[in-house]
Formats: sequence, structure tokens, C-alpha cells
Amino acid sequence: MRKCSLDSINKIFGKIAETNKLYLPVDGSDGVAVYTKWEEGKEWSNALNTVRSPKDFFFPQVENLMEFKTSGKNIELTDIREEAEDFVIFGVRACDVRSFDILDRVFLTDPVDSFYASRREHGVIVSVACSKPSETCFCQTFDNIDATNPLGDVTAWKTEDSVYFKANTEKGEAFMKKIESLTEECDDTAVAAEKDKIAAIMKKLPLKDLSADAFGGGKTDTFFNVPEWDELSATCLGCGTCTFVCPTCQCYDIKDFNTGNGVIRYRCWDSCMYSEFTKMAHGNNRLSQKERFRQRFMHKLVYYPENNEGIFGCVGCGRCLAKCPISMNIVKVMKKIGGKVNE
Amino acid sequence: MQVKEYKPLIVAFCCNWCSYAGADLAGNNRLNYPADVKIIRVPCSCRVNPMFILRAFQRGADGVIICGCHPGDCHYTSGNYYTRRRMAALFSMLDFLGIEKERTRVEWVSAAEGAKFAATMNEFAQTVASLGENKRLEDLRCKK
Amino acid sequence: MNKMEETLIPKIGVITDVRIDTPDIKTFRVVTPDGKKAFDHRPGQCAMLSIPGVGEAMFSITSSPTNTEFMEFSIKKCGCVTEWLHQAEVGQQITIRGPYGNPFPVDDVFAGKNLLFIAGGVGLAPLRSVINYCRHYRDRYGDIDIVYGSRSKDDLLDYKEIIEEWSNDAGVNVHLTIDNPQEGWDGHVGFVPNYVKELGFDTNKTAVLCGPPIMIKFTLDGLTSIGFDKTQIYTTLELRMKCGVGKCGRCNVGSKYVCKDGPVFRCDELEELPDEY
Amino acid sequence: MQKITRDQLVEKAVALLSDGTVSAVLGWSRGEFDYDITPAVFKSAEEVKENFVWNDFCGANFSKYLVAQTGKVEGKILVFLKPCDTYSFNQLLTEHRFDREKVYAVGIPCEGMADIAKVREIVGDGIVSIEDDGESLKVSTLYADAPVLVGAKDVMAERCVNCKSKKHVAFDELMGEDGEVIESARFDEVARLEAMTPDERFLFWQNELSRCIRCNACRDACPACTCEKCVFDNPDSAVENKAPANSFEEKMFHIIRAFHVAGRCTDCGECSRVCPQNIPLHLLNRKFIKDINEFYGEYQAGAEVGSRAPLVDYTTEDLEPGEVFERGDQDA
Repeated sequence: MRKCSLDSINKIFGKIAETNKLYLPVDGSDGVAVYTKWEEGKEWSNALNTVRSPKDFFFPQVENLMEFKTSGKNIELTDIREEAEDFVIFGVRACDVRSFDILDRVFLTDPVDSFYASRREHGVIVSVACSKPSETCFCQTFDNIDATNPLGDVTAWKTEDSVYFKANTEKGEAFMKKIESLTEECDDTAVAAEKDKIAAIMKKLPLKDLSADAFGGGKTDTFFNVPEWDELSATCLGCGTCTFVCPTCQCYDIKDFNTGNGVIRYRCWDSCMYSEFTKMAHGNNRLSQKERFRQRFMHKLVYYPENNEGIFGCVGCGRCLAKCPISMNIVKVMKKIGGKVNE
Repeated sequence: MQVKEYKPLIVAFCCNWCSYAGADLAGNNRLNYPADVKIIRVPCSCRVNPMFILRAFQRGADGVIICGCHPGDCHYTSGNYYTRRRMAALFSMLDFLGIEKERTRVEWVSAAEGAKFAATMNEFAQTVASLGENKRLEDLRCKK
Repeated sequence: MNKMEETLIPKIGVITDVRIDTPDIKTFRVVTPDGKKAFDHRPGQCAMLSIPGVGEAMFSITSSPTNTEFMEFSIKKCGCVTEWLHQAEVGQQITIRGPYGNPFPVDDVFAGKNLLFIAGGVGLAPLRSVINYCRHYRDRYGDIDIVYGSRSKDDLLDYKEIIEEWSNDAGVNVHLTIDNPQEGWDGHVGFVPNYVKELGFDTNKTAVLCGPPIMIKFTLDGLTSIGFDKTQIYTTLELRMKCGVGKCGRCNVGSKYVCKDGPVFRCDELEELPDEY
Repeated sequence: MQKITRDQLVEKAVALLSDGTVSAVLGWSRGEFDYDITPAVFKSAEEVKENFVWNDFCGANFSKYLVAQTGKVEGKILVFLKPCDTYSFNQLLTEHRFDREKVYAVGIPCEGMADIAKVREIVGDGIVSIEDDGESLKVSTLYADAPVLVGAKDVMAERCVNCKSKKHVAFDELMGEDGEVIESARFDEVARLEAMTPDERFLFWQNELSRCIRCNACRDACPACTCEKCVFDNPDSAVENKAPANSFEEKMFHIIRAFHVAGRCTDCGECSRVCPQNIPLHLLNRKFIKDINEFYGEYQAGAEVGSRAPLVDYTTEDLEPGEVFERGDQDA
């Protein structure tokens, strides 16, 4: 374990930025943290998390896949893929680190999505423990997410005056090597104390008792036709906020953009909440908002675990709790239709 | 190396009944106006949806002008009155977003005003040329 | 850069033949620009065809895998991609990627069985691939019955092939029907589900169904009422798809992705899925 | 600090449900915390008694829900309308978007709604409870030893600080006292932007709109956006690009969105409330309202049913689009 003083963290950022693009949460003009490319003068935000999740780094909202030129009856296809550059994402919280694993299980299973894979390979994730979890946090509901000791290539802890680092992977070791001269070896007393502090707060969180035990693979029949879906979805606006701020939502659309002198085929995030998500020439298999609403939650709580050894498609980051225009969210759904709070 | 002279691309939406005929007349009378004015014929100036204007900019236009019958002379009685209100609101909004207001214009050109059509286009092209390329409403994907 | 294979990046294909089957269905023959088959496939699998700037869509491969020279797609005009394809001429290039989905279990489950194919309208398209595969390896299968219905005589897909080839094969029985009486038609008139019940097949068969959702529903009821078990019946589904490989999330029904886990499902498997297809 | 209490509203809802006047109630439903309130359709008096809430976080405008819900509910539906909601209500009626006969509208006074983001700015994260303490809110957090008192005025949502009217323009029944139309300062921010140079304005909007994630919440929450099929959802429109692929797409979406509601927007402020990225979208709408007022005379959408929206109206004496800027120049 190594540490540096909080005052000198910008030196570390400077060191990393010499060779890699470095992204970290920085407070924007409206005071809200956004993952921003670090440069001299940018300060690491104190905010718990960003509104937009870091899934963008591996699965950007818009990404060009290929280009076409057409002349007469002929089509010329250009593969525009480029190897991603090495980059570092700094300050990722435990929930978001976990979300990468959930995305990996989609994009890195055969056939591997090369766009995603390339960025994943070149990205180094420096996670940081959550010193001040918020009331909307419920990562404890899910297995393998530890806000006191997040995963990632490197784990960091930020205390009052210092930042501590521990490498977890080979990529992480390389990262540590790079910042070696700016950090000093230390024992883990301070980190242990920080962990205890966080653990104590976690025990006080209002959603600490939320349980997902009622859900999981093979529960389709249990939940699909419960009448509560009507009530829960009655006022859903059908916007895509929850899916777009969600770190694990991975549905996408592939569209063509005609530039006037060629066609760019791009992919962009899509939302199962949108009315035309499943619309086909011959009709739509999800006609009402209730069905679309149900799909989103069933996917996270039942379908995804069924295909992925019981792992839920939610990491409890609380973004949808904070951002849904009508404050409808996965916690309300879980409580209403299944997971009564463990008393 | 010779520097290519910058010639703005102008999209002119012309109503079928007055301005398009005006453009025709300008042509028949051999009046000069820039070749980079691309005329799109519309049934009435009020057919021009704000989206058309934005899309023209997206596709590389540096200026967009809408020409219709003089107020009171609309083939459909009142179409151009609506154009007048809509475009006033839209242009003001574009200006609000910091997009150069000189890039958009509405002119009333009757079928008999070939000379006015040519003069308007010359003058508009010059104005837009002095602003340079449209950068604030461009779509880089379309500029490759 | 040593580029990885990317399934989303298609190959170029050329339309080498366009056959007008019915007023709204055309069959397109597609090969690569150097005249070869774009890829191998199994009966019942699909391919993504696209026209840059228009869109990409999933189509079942109509030709049999035993055809090693080209692929065929029977396509009904019903959306923007299909409309565009319908006005395409021979020589037009398109893009093609695949094969996607799981095939019919022709080599294990179907082997040695009597087969009953039931199709409605353009639903014959995915079945034609299986039927021709089974006809090619005729000795591996028992009797083959084909029930095929359409709105009218003119809407029967592959009519020529059915009459000239399928009907003449030994052990292959073709039963055609159209919805309403029509001049020049002396065959059966009536809807497919009823016709199936009228024909009253022996239940020692494996049935394969494809057609409009309403036809599938009633035919399934019909088959079970004459004693078929749902494990004996296979069908193939269609949902909106974008990626074709179970990632984009569109064709997700329950824990299954139709593009990857389907489109071929056994009817008892289908029953386990939520009713959203 | 609302003048009317939850109990009064519950009592009203229960009475109307019990006597059969209405068969459903559109109201605010209790959340996990004290601020995450969900609009809900209550079907029984028990549900109302158990889950109905009324506090400083009941900002959602119910008018738009009537379009869908009046079609789903047998009999009448009770809707509680704050003064600003009644304007949207009228505007939708003007556009024949729902059947007035199927609605029982109860006007309720509103003292302004709180913005949870503003509360967070003061007290920080980890809000576990918020109690209404008359003129202030008593906020307990995970990290403060004692509850923090924040002035209700200090955390009031922007749209409520600049409230345009406390007067109800539509109701079947009014609870409490009706207020007056207010001379608000709502156009000040627009004027401030107008006074900037075009370059400054461009940078301002570039920065704001670049945050857009195209979640469509602004459109979906907007009571004026009730098209059956939005142009941005229509693959045939050639603009259904779904994603903010670049700055052009961002601008196009927001210009068109605002333009489509120009003259019909009642300035209810839902667009800015729901924006997950805090883009001040209401400024675009207000710019249109301000312009329309200046160009064609004062007009408040929804003030009365049946009024003709300025952009579907004209006079022969209207100013020319070119004159718009001359006016501006004179002002400057």
C-alpha cells in the first residue's frame, strides 16, 4: 500500500496525464460532478458520484461503427475501427466498478464486441472508497460490492489529508509504478480506520435492509403477471432518464446517418422505455408503457441473473432514485412487488 | 498554392407562386446572382418548417433565405402571414443561441420582381460571405 | 492494428437474381462480389441484410444449406428496408452478416421422424430452407407433410417449386389451401388451422409451424386438440433486432434473446417465456 | 409551509371517492424519502389515506396525465391542480386533448415548491428526513449531528421563485383562497442573456446543451408536448437520430422542442425540473414567450380556454422577421 498527501494529488494526476488520458469527476459549471479529462487547474470533485455513469468510457452514448460510400449499385465499406488509446478513469465508486463487470458479461461474451473490448483493454480503473455514501445508495443489497473496498485495477481511499493506493491487477501494478516517486510506502492502519468509518455509515443508510432475495433467475412466472405493475407504471413518462443514467443499461440501437456524401453507421444508447424500441413493420410486442416498464425491471432483477449465475443487473448506485422525473425507481419496484424489507 | 476563394452556400426556399417565378424571371432576364444559391421550391413559404432551416445548415448551408409572396398576396390567402410570425420567432431564437442572425432572412419577392430576386441574392450572398463559414450550426459529419 | 473479427461489420453481397413470387413477395439471390456464398448456415438461421442509409433488418435464409452456391431470401414488402429491396435490381450491392440464431434440430431431433410442416403466407420462407434440406437428405427422414395456406392463389410463395418439385417427391404430401374461393383454384379453401384439423394428422410426427402470430396460435391449439404434444411442435419467432448477437436488448423476451436463443423454439420452451412475442 | 394541509386534501379526495363523484384520484404518492414523490392514480379511499402526500416536493404537474388517464378511468377522475397547473390544464383543453367532462378539478393553493438540489447544496448529501417547520424545512442528514433548518424561500425551485400566477384559471372547486397573477421577474434571466454578445450567448448555450443526454424527459414531461407521435420518434422524419451525436444534434433537438411548444407553452417549468442534467431549458421557452409578448402583444397560454395561440394567428400589420433585430438594437 502506498500513499500521498491530498494536497499533492494533482501532481499524481499530472504524472499520469503525461502518458495517458486521465478522466476523473470534476465539478461542472452547475456544481454537478462530471467525468472530465484532467488538465492543469481541474480539481477532483468531492461529490459522491457523477450523474452520468462512467459506462460512457467503454460504451459511449454515440459511436461510429463503420462508413459506407455508395456509387450506382456498388457499396464500399470502410472499417473505421481504431485501437483505443490507453486511458485512466480515476475515482470510480464501488457500484460503478461493479457495473463494468455486468457490461463485460454482455459485450465480452462470444461474439466479443470489439469496440467495447478495445476500450476495456486500454482502460485502467482507479476506484475510490465511498467516504460519504448518500441516502440513495443501496449497493449493499447486491453481492460483491463493497463500498469500503471497491474493486478495479487500483483501489484508492481518500481520507481527510491523504490518498492511499493499492494495486489489484497487473494494470494496477503498472499504474503504481508510474506514480511510485510521488507516493510513499505505508501500512494499512489509516485505511482500516477509513474502512471502519465507512462501514459504520453503511449501517445507517436508510436502504440498508433492502433485499433482492425474492428476485433472481427463474422467477419470471412469479413476477411477470403481478397486478402491481399497473400501479407502478401508471405515471411513467416513458422517457429514457433511468436507462441513460444507469451504469448497467446496455441496450443500443444501430442507425445510419446519411451525411450527403456517404453513410455513417453508428450505434447509440437506446431505451426499453421508448415506445418504438420493439416496433417492427408488423407491429409492436410491447404496446403499453406498463410492458416496457416491466421489461426494464424484470431484466435487471430476473432475466439478467438467470443468464449470469444469479448476478443482478443493478449495482445500487442510486442514480435512478435521484433522477427519475417522477421518482419511480427500482427500489420502489423491489419493495412493492417482492423484496419486502428484511425486518 | 492558390487559396480557394470562399463562396458561401446559400439555400433559398422559394414559394412556388411568387418567388420561384421571380427567380425564373431573373434567369430569363439574364440577371446574375451567385451560382451557389440553391433554390428549393416549396408550395408556400409557410411550408418551411424550422427543421428545414436547421437541416439546411446541418448539410452545409452557410445562409438560409426564405422567399414568399408579399404579405397580402399569398396564393393561399394567409400562408405568408404565418411564415412571418414563425420566422420572426425562430430567427430570434437562433440569435438567442448565439447563431449569427445575418445567416437567416425572409424576403418577399413577387413573380414580377426578377430584379429584386437577383439583387436580394447578391446582397445576401455578400452578407453571408462576410460572415465566413457557418461554424455554429454545422454538423462535422456532413463536412467530410 | 490487428483487427478483431467484428460481427457488426457486414460483408458486401450482390443481388444476382430477383424472382417475383407474389404481388408483395420477392425472392432475392445473394452472393459475395466474387460470386461465392457469403457464409454457411443451418436450416432456420437468419442473416442481417442492410442497405446503407436505409437500415438493417433480419431475414430468414430461405435457401437450403445444401445449396453451396448462393443464398436466397424471400422478402415481403412491409417496411422501409423491404420496400427498398423490392425496387432493387440485379447487380445491386447490399450488405450481409450472419448467420444468426439457432437452427432447426434437423440432424438430431428430426432425424428419422415423420415431419409435418405448416406455413401461412410468407411464413413459408423460413420453412423452405428446412423442407429442401430434408428433401435433399430424403432417406434420413420419414414421411413429409406440408400444409401451406395463403390469402389467395397469387399469394402462394414458391408455387412453381411446390407444384413441380415438392409434390412429385416420393413420400412428400403437399396440402395447399387459400383463404377465399378464387377462380381457377380447385384446391382446398379455408384457413390453415381448420385445414390442419380437417386433415387430422397422425400424432407420430414432429410439426414445424410458421406464419402470422394469429395463425400460429390457432394452429397450435388445433394440433394439441388432435393429440400433438407441445414438445413435438417447433416454431420460429420474429422480433425487432439490431445486433443479431444478443447484446442490443431489443429481442429480449424473458431471459431469452430471440436472435441468439431463437428464432427456433420448441413450443413447450415458448410457453415458459412471458407472453411478449 | 403549504397553506393547505395533507389532511384537508385527503379528506376531500376520500369524500369525492365515497360519494361517487369521482372514481379515481390523481395525486402525489409517498416515496422512500420525504422528497421523492411519485404521481399516482389512487383508486380507493384506503390507498389515499395510506399513501397520499402533500408537501413542498409535490411539484409534478398532473395536467398531462389527464390525456391518458381520462381514457383509462371509468367515470370522473379527481385532479388536484396548483395554480400553474391550471394553465396547462386549460391549454390542453384548448387543444382538445382530453374530455373536460371526465375530470373533477380541485384547485389548491401553492406557496411554492422546494428544489431538492437546492436543499442538497445547503445541507449536503445523505438526507434522511425533511420536516416542514412552518417557514423552514428541518433537514436531518447522515452527516450532521443535529437537523439543519433551511428557509423554505432559500430552497424554492426557480420556477416558484419566479411564479407567474397564484390565480387558478380552471377548477370545479377551489380549496383555500385564490391568489392573483403576479408581476414576476421571470424574464430577467432571458434579458440578461439577450444583453450578452452573440459569442457569449453561444458559449453559454454550447456549455449548457452539451450536457444533454437526449433522455427526452423534457419532452415527455411537457404538458404541451402531447403529439401522438413525436417527430423525434418517427423514423421517417429523417431527424430521429436518437442521440446527441454532436453539438448540432443537441441544438436542433432543443430548438425544435421549444419551437413546437412556442405560443402554447404555459411556462410551467416542468422541462427544467425533470432535466437530469440541470439544463435551464425553461429559458428557451421563456425566450419565445418574451418575444411573442413583445412582438404580438401580451399572451399567456392557458389563461383562457379557446384562445388562439400566437403562432397560429396573425395580423396584417405584424413586424417583419428582419425587424426583430432592429427592435433589439434599439433597446440596446
